[in-house]
Amino acid sequence: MKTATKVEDAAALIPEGAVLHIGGFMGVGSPHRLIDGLVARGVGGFTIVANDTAMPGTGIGKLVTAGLVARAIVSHIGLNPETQAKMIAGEIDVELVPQGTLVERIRAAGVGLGGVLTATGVGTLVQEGKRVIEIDGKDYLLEKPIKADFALIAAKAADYKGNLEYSLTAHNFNPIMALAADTVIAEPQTILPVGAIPPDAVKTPGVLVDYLLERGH
Amino acid sequence: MKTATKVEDAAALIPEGAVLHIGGFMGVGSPHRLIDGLVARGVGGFTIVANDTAMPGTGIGKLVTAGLVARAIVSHIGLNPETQAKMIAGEIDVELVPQGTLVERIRAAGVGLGGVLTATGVGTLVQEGKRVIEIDGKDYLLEKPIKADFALIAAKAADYKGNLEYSLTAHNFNPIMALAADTVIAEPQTILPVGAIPPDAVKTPGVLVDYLLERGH
Amino acid sequence: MDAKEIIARRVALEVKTDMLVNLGIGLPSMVANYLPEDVDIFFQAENGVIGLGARPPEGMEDADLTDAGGGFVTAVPGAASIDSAMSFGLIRGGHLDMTVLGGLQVDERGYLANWMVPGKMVPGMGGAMDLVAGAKRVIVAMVHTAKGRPKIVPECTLPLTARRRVSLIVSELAVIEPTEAGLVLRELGPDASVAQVREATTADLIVEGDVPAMALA
Amino acid sequence: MDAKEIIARRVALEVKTDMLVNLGIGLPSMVANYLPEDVDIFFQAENGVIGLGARPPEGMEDADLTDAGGGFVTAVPGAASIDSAMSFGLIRGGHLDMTVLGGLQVDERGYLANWMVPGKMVPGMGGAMDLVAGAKRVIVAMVHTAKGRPKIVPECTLPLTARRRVSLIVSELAVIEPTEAGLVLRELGPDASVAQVREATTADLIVEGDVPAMALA
Repeated sequence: MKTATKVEDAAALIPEGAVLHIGGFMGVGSPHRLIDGLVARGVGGFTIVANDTAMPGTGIGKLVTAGLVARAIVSHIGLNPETQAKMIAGEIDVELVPQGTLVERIRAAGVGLGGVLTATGVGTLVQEGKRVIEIDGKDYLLEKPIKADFALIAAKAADYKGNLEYSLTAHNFNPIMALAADTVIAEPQTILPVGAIPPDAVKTPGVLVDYLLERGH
Repeated sequence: MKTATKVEDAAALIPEGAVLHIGGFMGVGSPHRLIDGLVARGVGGFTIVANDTAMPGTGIGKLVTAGLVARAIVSHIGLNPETQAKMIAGEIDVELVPQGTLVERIRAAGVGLGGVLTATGVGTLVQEGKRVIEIDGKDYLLEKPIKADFALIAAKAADYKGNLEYSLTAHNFNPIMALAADTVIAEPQTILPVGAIPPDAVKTPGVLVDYLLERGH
Repeated sequence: MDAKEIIARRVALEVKTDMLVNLGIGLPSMVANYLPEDVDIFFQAENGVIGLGARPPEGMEDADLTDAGGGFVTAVPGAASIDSAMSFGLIRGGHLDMTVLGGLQVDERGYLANWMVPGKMVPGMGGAMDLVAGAKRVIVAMVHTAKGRPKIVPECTLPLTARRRVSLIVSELAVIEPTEAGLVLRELGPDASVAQVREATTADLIVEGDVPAMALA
Repeated sequence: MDAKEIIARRVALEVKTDMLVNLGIGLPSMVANYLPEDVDIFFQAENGVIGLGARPPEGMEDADLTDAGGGFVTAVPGAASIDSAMSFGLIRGGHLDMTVLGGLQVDERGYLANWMVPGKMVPGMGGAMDLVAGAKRVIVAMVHTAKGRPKIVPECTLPLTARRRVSLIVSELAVIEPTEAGLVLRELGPDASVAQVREATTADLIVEGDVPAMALA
């Protein structure tokens, strides 16, 4: 059985310089209350692993604006001119990763694989500095797993055991990130009694979740 | 929209010598009507990719008894003495694969990865003949994808679009195999109108399913 | 009819019943407006839905249901929610029948550059590299020249999106098919002539006999 | 108390609240019968459930809910159904806190052989190789000798299950911890003496001071 954690207590768990998996796609399915908690706390120097940095004023964009991001491993920053400006100014180190490769690298860390062998990026700038493995006459990039210190994920609902379900396009990176961090903090929209999420509906088993954020108000 | 396929018509799609992914774990979550249809038809020489060959008289065990299996890529044959006897007699060629490696090799074929890098099997008989890739000082086996001509999968329910949901431990290999065959034949316990399986409950999108078996009687 | 409408109407004819189709943001997304009535397909949005629908009615927007551009959408009956690993598994695994993408350059090898202008625009590749590497058919939908500068060139000078020959280039002036032998001019846009297309194209074009006018949906 | 009950009662003390635990079939599965009342854990069955429960009431068995041995089980409140990729992702990814497995041999390196006797028993490794390679703690629960023949040996003569040092060996005679320095005798079984353990063990044993008697749940 989990106990509900206050936003400020959850934020306080995360030390300066931590590597963070953060769920969401352009802010959809991001843990918004946790992000606000991190901004309020003001400790930063984070490495952010996420699909994108959203827009200024939205989701991960707030962490960028607050200057809490030292490094970003993302597939897209096109809708956040602040990220682009900080990248050019050398304030944020940005590693761009193809979206499918990014999620698979996170999964590899979560499920104990040594890396990902993908044809995506072969013959492009993405190949630079990477090992190319030929398998049955075709080239694949060896892409390494990405593990985080913390995964900050958003869910539609949790039960008291931490089992999670997700909604529509708010799934995105969340169920995969829940596998791939030392500590997983889940921010559900609602928290239900045990049994209210039937076994077949659970997408993230509660055993993966370390902290459950209290319900929003 | 799919049309419902009769068991004998589905079985007739599958030619001699085909490579078949077949869902199920000791017969639980196997496509039993399809298997009966294959036994009734009597065409064989199949390569079976599955967790196990169940027991004589159950699930995939029926295909073994009927002499339709030329090759089996499985993690376990311990509960089927017929498979063991046929293996020793040279009638079935058996490749034993660790269960986690097997499912991941099927997934790799389904999601377009060049192979699987796993520490499972390193330093054991499973390593024989395989490439070992060192990544950050640790050894991993390079295990190759396994694609099939047909995937024969069982599901709890389908809708008219072929969207599938699964039940409890009858999930097992089914959702993964649905990704990794040229032709996917799904055997649902029940078929529901479109919309009766909400988007968040779908585990295999209907776009992956080529044939939907008619409801059982 | 402006250039973009011509392109969207021509690409719409490439979409056939039962396909799974991904439309890029911008011009490619206009294709959905011109599909023939009897075409029954699913659109995939790579952020996690199969069965993307139109804009929702005013006041019925759901914050958890957007397209890959972050805009509110609906889901059609029979839609499925998927996470990013499944979404890109479908793309990389060859389950996506067609993707329609914009282009900055395409060259005589049929290689596409559409994600980066060095020293200028670095939005990140998002899902583009996976889409071009993995989709069964890649349709490049783009206006023929950029401010008079040809975009169909002997060899891309911009960074490649993938080392893969795209399936078709559709502009307002021409339909061009990249082949083993080179770029074949298949159709002419409304009122366009072969001379006009050659004039706007620095790549070598193969012209076989009379080139028909493009049909438009 | 027979040997198996001693072993199961001793192993039960290794299980702590909040663990995710996988019990092998046979002797290891008996551990569930002796857990202290206040221990709140989930059992995983690798065929696809977290939250495995006891046998169901007569007449309430569900064909879609079995354990990895194929026997009918229940699911506890808060259980989650998972497919085989997730199940072995949890195992290989280090999310499984403990696995309890039977053994044929364990050697001075702490390496386990438990899946094959060449020329004799070839049931297949099932999930054993993934479990031993991936679980955080691997407990070998086995009777000390096989028909008088020592099973704790200088070096395994049977094929290894993994090249990984197991965490603990529990027999009816002793608790032995494999360490960097070798096999350390930690506890003695009811009425067993150091001399008796040495007699039944061909491997070198490290004995440090007085060896306490094992506690039993």
